[in-house]
Amino acid sequence: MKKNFKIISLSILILIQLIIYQYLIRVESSILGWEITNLYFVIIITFSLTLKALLKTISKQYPKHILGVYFIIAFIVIVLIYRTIGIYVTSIFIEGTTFKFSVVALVSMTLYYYIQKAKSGEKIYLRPIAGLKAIEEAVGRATEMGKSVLFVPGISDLDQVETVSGLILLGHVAETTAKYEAGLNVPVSKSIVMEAARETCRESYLRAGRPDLYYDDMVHYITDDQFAYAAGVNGIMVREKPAACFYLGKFYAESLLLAETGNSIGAIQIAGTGSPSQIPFFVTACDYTLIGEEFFTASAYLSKKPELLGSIKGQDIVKGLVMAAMIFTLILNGFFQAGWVGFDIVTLFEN
Amino acid sequence: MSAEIFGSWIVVFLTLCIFSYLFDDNPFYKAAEHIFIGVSAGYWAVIAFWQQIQPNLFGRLWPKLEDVGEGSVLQSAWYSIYKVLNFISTGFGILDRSIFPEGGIKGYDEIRLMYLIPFILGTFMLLRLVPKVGWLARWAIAYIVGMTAGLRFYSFLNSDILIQIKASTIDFSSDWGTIINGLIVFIGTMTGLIYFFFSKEHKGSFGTLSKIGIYFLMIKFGASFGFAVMGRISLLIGRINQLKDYSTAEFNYATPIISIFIIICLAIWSFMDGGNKNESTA
Amino acid sequence: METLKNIFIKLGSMDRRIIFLLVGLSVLFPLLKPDWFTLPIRPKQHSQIVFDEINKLEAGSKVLLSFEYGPSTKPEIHPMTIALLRHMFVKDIKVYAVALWPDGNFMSMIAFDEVAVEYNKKIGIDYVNLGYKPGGEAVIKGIASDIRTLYTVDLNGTSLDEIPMMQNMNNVEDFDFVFSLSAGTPGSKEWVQYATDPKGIAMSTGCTSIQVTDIVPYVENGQIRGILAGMPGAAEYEELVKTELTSRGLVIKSGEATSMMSAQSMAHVVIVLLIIFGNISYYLTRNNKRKGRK
Amino acid sequence: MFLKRHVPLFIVVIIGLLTLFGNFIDNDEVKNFVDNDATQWFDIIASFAIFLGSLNMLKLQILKIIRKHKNWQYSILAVLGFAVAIFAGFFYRGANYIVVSNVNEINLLPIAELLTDELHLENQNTVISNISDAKDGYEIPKIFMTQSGAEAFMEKLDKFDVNMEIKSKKWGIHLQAKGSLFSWIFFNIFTPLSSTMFALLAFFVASASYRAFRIRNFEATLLLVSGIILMLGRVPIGELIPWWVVAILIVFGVGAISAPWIKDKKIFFGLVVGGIVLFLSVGFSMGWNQSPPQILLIPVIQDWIFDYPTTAGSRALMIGIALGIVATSFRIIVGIERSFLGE
Repeated sequence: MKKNFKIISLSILILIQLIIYQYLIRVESSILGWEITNLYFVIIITFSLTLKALLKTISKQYPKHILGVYFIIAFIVIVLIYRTIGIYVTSIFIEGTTFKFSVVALVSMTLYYYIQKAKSGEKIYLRPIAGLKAIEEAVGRATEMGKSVLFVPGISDLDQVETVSGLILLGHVAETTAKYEAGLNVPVSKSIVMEAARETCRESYLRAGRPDLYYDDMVHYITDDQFAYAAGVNGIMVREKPAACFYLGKFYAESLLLAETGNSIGAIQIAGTGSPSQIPFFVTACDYTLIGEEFFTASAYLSKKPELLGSIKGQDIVKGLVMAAMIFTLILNGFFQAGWVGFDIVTLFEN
Repeated sequence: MSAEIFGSWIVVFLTLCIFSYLFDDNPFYKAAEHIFIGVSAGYWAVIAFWQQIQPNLFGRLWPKLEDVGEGSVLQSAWYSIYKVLNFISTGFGILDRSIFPEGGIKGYDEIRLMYLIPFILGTFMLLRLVPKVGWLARWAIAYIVGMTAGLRFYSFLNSDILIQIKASTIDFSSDWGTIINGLIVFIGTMTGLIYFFFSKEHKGSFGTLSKIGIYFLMIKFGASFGFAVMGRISLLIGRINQLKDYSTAEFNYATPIISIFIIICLAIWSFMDGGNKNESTA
Repeated sequence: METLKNIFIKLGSMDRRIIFLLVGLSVLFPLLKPDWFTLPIRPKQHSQIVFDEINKLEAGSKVLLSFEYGPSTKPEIHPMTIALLRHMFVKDIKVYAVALWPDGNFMSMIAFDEVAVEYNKKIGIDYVNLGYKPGGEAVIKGIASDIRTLYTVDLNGTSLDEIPMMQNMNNVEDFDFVFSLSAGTPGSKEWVQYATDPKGIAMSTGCTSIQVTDIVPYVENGQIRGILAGMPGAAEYEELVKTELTSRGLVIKSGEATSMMSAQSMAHVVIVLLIIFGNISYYLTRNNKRKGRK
Repeated sequence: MFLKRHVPLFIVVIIGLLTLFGNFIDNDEVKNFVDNDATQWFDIIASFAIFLGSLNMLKLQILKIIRKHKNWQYSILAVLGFAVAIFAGFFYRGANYIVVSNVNEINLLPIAELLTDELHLENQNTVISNISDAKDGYEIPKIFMTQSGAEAFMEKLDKFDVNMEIKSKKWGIHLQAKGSLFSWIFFNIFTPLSSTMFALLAFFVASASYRAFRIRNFEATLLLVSGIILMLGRVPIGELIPWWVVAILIVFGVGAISAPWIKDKKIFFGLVVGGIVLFLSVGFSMGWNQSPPQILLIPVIQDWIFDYPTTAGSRALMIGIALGIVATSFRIIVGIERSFLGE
């Protein structure tokens, strides 16, 4: 941790200078007879010196990340200029959303930046996710027992991102079932999901070199209603007894109906969803569960494509930014409550 | 009032068919399941048409305008298409007018030609039935997924990240209890987020932080599970309450009679085919 | 001691159906014999906040009631609707009902038929039912921006201009309070995201208990004022409304949720006991295995 | 090739950027599209697509009947159910009602009496006031499913020589009219089935918690402890659990956590028993029986768990999921993720 001590102390130094600068503007007109205006030069000089020292230490200790740091600082400078001088561009923007726009821009640029870095060949380490290794094993088990694989893409339509992620994962599962020549059964609850799932499966069977195994009714519609769909899928499970069940998509209350029935027929169950209220049921009733964000990154994990792996790295960096923002907001809000800082950061988040 | 009793008997019968699934998969459950699939598919198809396509699409393309008057040539040409559609929909004039009422559909007050686009994209979806032209449905899927990505990007970024950052601030002026609890929530959120780091090995101090994070997540899962138990039980209570109401003389003792009938049949069936327990279907 | 141990071990791997039977009986008995199992109901903080918010509204204030639940979640949410309507009608609050779910319509009709007659409230003057509009978030956004583009007629076809209480009601800002009775999406979360937060309108919600843990962050930071959590929430609100009404000398039929709470408690106790037995037997089998290995 | 592959991708990128930046661009056209029309278009396309799904389901069920696969008899029920729902929706409204007009003063009261007891309405004077101020005919608030049902009711009113006329609700409104065939199907077939399937969850929640809440490792124990405390705390029974039971459980909990560090069994048991005795003696001496401290009451612990650690867990989960959605949406808009287009 000693390495980072220098960086942390320098950034705290910068923070303190910012607060002093803020304090000077608001409170004092002159100190010890010095006019405030020439105090600005002193602060700007010390500020830029500490900033340069900070950048030098970071580039020495984390050479790989220096590009990222320059890029984020450049972004902050642009936003500062943009807010202070108020370039003409503001007129087409709705008043008051400039902060939200800059957050969207920052997140997009960070993601794009790390995707480009991954494309240009940088190796990216990804921690293992238990559920994903089990997919191959589950399909293998289904082939041995001569049973089919059941894939449930959730009950929402394509207007939910979880359903899109579920379909992308269906592509990978279909590729494995094609390779192992296992039967694949995809009951769906929405017609548009049926069409998109057929596109994905046809593509995967083609890519696995077994287009002969693909038939359209592998993906079949049951009904639009939540519980009639659950009853139908329960019926399929109890009568056809698939060896492996995948629940990947957006689920509501019927998640436990499916998971408990799957458990009663002794199938391996791998679940993944972005609906926070259903994760507890999957955690208790299924063998492997992709919790929240793991579900969304699973498709990138399996694809092994550099740009997708890069976007996971970008996602982590944005998470780091969010954590830093939380700490920063907490401290600055604390200062604001104590009256040391004039600007209440919380108003920034009002929509 | 026999319709009332007939209705209550159907309700009790279907409820007990679904409950029979708890015992095992049996003909009663299979029957109830298939009825449910058929009726609900039809129900949602009807709701989709009468509450989406007719009022929102046709209603916007051919609204019932007050000052119909002579209107522009274009407008009368447009409404002649409406008459043709009505002619087709009433089976060349045999059935009574239902989908396209006289002079346009009440609801909106001006024609919105922009709604031709979803009309076309919708027909592209239906073209999926024609194999040669089936790929056109991709344009409709492309519109939907594009819209989803755009809408959800901003709404989740705004409501589930920015507003949560704002919410994590602590009111330091309040009493010590709230401050400590606020810090617990803050630490829990930070460690929870650390658990979701993918591109960093969970080793050393980073590993212990992520372990604390998963503990907070597990407490949350336990809590929402405990909560769910309560919600589910109240739904079961609602069902059994209704069965109790229907067991009175007023409904000719519907619940007792039907439940005895089902239990007897289940006993016979499980006794008869006790042998081939694991019949696998073709 | 040995026999006791393997009784417990056998308890650890009971067949599912025995558990189903136990849960079924634990719910059936309290319902058949309610007077054996009466238990005190202590209103909790979240329900109290909701009660105070509604109690604060004076006569004639306008409340938008949004029905987002169906028959399958009726046992949890409907008692809340009944208690809420009684509370508002006693205080002569004007109730505007909308439904975001298709079967929300039927729920609102049943609720109004039952309660409006009790306090002989007239449709169009004391309450209006605008009915179901498909589109989920689009409907909420429509109500937030301009209600008249969305609703031209109410549920049974009378146009809005003829309804006295709809005069100069143009968007969500004309309402004093929004109450979302929600069992899923679209529900309270969408009301916060698209209507009450951006426009700054006071709002609270009654929802199924499974949803409570997702809505709590909004309640914590004040975007939603209090929450009625599942059937206990309904029972607590019924209790609060009963004390309020009896203090005003009005008689009130006992609420549905209160009577079902005893069945709820019994079922919970049975499930907790099952979990404890499961763990004892798990602990014993693990020891045996460990002893076996040693 | 261009039409099949590049145009769909082009649509995704354009619509994605439009709906994303629609929240910032300040002109009404775009703002109106993003707020109302975008999701409305989706609903319309989805409603078109439903027919595709129903056709596919019907095809499979009918194939099953023709080829006599196993359980083919039940497919007949599915096809019949679908046909009945479509018939009630498109071909037969079954929502007739009677309109009574120009009722003179004399028989206003007897008609109102007849209506109140026939349709067991609550009170009579609302009926009277509705009839009197109904300008163009008073609609009797009862929907008759069949024409004959309406005529039978009219005979009862014949003796008052008021002219009556049978009308039926407009198409589309007949879905919501509480007496039509469609609403009969909704209340007597659709609702019991869907709420009973939902109620099955109560049994499955019990069996899942029985099987999964086992103290396999520390995380599973946390899941178990917070689950049980939540279950007991939210229900009146939770209040009846005395404070000393909670005290003993807390000592057990502390003992379980510290077990790995204390090797010797005897000291460990000594400590646990000593802890309990100490806790109870302090309790009784401080008179905790009358007013137990808040910390030792299950509902209070449950409130604390529910308000703070759960909120922290939910917030971390929410931010994680939101980030996942943002990254996935970004990959879709930039065009990296396109397997759903089957390229």
